[in-house]
Amino acid sequence: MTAWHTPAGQLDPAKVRAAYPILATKPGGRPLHYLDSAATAQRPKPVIDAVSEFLLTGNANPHRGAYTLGSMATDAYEAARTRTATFLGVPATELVMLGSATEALNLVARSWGKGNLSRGDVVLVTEAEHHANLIPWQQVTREVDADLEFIPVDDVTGEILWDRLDGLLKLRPKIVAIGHVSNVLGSIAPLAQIAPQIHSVGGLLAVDGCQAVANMPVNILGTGADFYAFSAHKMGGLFSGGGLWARANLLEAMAPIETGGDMIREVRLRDATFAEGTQRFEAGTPDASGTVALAAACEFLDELGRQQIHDHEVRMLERVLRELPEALPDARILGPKNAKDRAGLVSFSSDLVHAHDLATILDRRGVAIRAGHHCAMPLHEQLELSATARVSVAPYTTDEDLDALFEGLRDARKIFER
Amino acid sequence: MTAWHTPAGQLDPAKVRAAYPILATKPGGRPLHYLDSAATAQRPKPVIDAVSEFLLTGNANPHRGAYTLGSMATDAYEAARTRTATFLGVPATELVMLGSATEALNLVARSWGKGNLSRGDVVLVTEAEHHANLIPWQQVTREVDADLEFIPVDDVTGEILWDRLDGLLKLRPKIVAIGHVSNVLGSIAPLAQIAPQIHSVGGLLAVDGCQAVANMPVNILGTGADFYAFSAHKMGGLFSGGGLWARANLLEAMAPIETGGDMIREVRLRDATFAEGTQRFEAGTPDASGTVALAAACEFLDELGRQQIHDHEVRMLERVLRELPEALPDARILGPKNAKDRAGLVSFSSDLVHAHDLATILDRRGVAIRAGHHCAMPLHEQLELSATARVSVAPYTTDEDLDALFEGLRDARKIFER
Amino acid sequence: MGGVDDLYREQILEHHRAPHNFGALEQPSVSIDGRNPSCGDLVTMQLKLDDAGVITDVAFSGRGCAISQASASLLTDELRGKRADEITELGTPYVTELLGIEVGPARIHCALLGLETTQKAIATWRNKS
Amino acid sequence: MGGVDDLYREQILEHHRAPHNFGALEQPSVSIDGRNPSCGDLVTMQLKLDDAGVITDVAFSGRGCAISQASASLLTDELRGKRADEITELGTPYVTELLGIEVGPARIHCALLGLETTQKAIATWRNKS
Ligand SMILES: Cc1ncc(COP(=O)(O)O)c(C=O)c1O
Ligand SMILES: Cc1ncc(COP(=O)(O)O)c(C=O)c1O
Repeated sequence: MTAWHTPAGQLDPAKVRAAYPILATKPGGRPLHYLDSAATAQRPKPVIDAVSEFLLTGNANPHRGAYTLGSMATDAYEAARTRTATFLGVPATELVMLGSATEALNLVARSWGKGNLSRGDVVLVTEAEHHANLIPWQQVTREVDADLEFIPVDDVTGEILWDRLDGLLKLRPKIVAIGHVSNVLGSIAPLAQIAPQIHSVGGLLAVDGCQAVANMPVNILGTGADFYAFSAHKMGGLFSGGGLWARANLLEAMAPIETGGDMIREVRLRDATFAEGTQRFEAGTPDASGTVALAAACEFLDELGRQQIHDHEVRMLERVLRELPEALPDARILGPKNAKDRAGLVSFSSDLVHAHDLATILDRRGVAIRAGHHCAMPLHEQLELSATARVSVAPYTTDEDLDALFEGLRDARKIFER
Repeated sequence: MTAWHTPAGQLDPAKVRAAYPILATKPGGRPLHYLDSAATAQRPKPVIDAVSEFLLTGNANPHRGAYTLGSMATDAYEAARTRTATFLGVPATELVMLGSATEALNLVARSWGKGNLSRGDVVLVTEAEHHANLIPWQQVTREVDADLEFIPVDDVTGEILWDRLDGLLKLRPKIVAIGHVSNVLGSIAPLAQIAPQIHSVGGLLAVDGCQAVANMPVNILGTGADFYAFSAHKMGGLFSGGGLWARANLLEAMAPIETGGDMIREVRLRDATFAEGTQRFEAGTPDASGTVALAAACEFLDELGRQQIHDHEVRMLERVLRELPEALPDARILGPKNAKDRAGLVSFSSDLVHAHDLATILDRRGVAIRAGHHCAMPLHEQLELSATARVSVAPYTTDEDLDALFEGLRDARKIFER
Repeated sequence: MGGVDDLYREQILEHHRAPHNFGALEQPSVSIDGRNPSCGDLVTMQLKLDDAGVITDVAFSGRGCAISQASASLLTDELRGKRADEITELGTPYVTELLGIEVGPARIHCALLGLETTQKAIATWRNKS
Repeated sequence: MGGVDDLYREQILEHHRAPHNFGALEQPSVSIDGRNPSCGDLVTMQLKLDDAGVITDVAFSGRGCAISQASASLLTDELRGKRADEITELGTPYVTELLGIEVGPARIHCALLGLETTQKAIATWRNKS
């Protein structure tokens, strides 16, 4: 592990950066301080190479060809699924490979939801959910006339009020759908604590793991979740890729949503029977190169060490939380006060400088942050904010990146206090 | 154009092969004679390079970042969409970028279909459709109690009996969904002729263009289609990618199927409004690298010249049709007799050698063909065949590939006549 | 840092801090909300037009980034006396001129919000009359 | 070409051309269809079992590639006198031994079809009795 670590075993971001050639480029002539990894992570060289390698030497349609190259592609695809499953701590037979977390979350709502919800049933989500874990539930509850209820957030910090869960569980929700790590608050949901509570009233727990899997050790089976969704591009894989883990007995009882090739058993002119297991949900040609890229991303994250990544990111976030109020005194920081209760990101707003102006001003120092509602408009509405600025970190984030961030914040303050 | 062409202006496959490094590899120690491009095309170097280049120098989440790298990614993504639209002859504002043709065809059936079909309405497809253009229609017609009817095929050759269309149009189908080129028969649907017929009874024409767009000149607006679906990986792009073109007025009236980020206008806790235009159907983070790859594939196909590609492939198919009966006398060839009526492929069966045995025997000479039902089980059932062997060609197919094919066929005959 | 100083130069910041024509009209011919949902920027544009389609009065309110609010403010200074059909033809070049600087693709939708909302208001007014 | 000649060697082709135990039993204890939907291979397996769970008679029919049909034929020669629970434990190694050659991943599902159908037949018979 020492290639990426200090002698003391900590992640050394300066070493890690060598694996990310894009960080040495100068977009617009300025050094790149990429602090938007929560939107999409940068891809390390081994991932880019794995894609090229597959396309240059192993490309064929998996599951189909009765020839050597086809078997190679099948093997590569299935090995990549297995590698990803190992990374996530689940059996490969329960891991549905899809195009994105959005697809995965839609599958839960539209397949499990439509099959299991009816009039008056309750679905519980938090007020902080990403649109991808909210709108599908709005749609399905409306269709079947079920009720959508919310775990509220604190009006000021946005923190999810988990202590309200107990009361809400009296509604006996059939499913509780929540983010593992909030993509605005950075807070980590206390899955180990709430999963048994939810199960004790007969509910299921569906977890949107997009912001968790690359930023901290996650063993899905250990979380108590019944469904768990993730996106490859947040982990260093390609944009396309992601998946859904679900317990085998849940998958078995779910109907496919998308139909076509590769997910069938027998097709006649007027009807069709579907394949078993994960295959039933994977219509069309499998994305072999994307899955190979995802496996390479998992491999690389394991090489860095997920605990080490988390520790490094917490150190970076600690500094952000400490120095942000100095650089921009009116900053309203959302989410937990303590960096240890976070994974990967900090969002804030300022009355002095609007988030978009901030992002533009930071860009002039090459600092890339995200400004907006981060696909969580309802949360922003609850907080009476139209936009926030989000700083997100990664294994490759250095103190120099944060230096540039704070200099940029001081620029902004100077401009707007003028 | 001469880099890839003979002095007379024909495609020179020997030159073209230089752009496909995989063709020089030796899977299992044997030279590769890849005759399964209809399952997935090989990726030319410019496509592989475009992916690496984007990831190494331009990777960010499009549509989101208020920073330089984010704008670069947005520009690259939108330019790639426009390039693809130009290739297909449609306005970029009407081109929905999706993960695959399967997704595109499901979108037509599930969004347009559910919104427009009701009890007793008729949907017309051919008996030769790929499962991806059949099962979604089975599902939606069952759900709304509409009727699914079929344009029949000839029992012996499998050829689609287009002269039956006239009679079937008396049923006033609301939509006719057909493949532009059959992935089993290789036949080209007479779109220019049938589109006006279908429109004259008030029906729409949905076309599955998977097997057409890479093998012949296709100008979608000129075909008379109302919907047109395609897959990137059949064109030399990545596995993930593809899309749906639809007339703006149809798109406008369609509800999104997948919901989440990037496709919304405003989201509140209990309801949401959706974006306009193509964006409404593109939930989640856009696949920038995949779309950039697709655009590079379009660029490369245009460089080769689509008419030249088609002419070259017809020459290859002519030879297959001519020599196949000599090599395997009992071969039953499906589809048109004349190579000029085909694009890209020939399928056949033999009582002497089962398709799978043939594929295995051919593999020993490095010849990669596909054996099976090619995701068209109903067609095979109509023909009383359980499997066929399919040979498909591409710009990089050479006479040496076909020499190896025929030698392999003679091997098989020798083994089974023993 | 020249680019930013230009975009956030004194004139623009002035319009942001103390926007012109900010507030509401007594009896607007038309009043329309314009939003950039992706940013949360909001501009409400109110116009008074005479029968000849000439803008006789204007007010706006809103919240959001400096670029969106300053652009709307700068625009309102220009609208009185202009004919509706002059406005509908305007686009990015006009706003660039107003601001005195190229805004760039990442923020152009902020800069255009005021103009686009005005154009929406005119379309609505036309449909009504 | 050695590999193919091995896979398609005389013994296997013999079983393909003239399969053993091909046809139907008069009164099978159980009769089950097995399919490889992706290939279209079909094997119908019929077993007679006594009360002790010993296979006393067997027949199969089907169509498909040489590997699937020859493997099923070779298997039927081995089944009589075997106990049901012996069969349920068998897998790829057994079929490899029967065929005398490694089949490889692309075709192994063809080679296994006869065995898997037999196992399905036994499971069905158990559920019935
Ligand atoms: C005619 C046809 N339609 C649809 C498809 C489905 O395409 P994909 O698997 O890329 O979604 C294919 C290829 O598999 C095809 O050949
Ligand atoms: C918490 C969360 N959920 C879901 C998503 C959706 O992921 P994708 O756009 O990759 O489908 C994202 C990222 O955009 C996210 O951060």
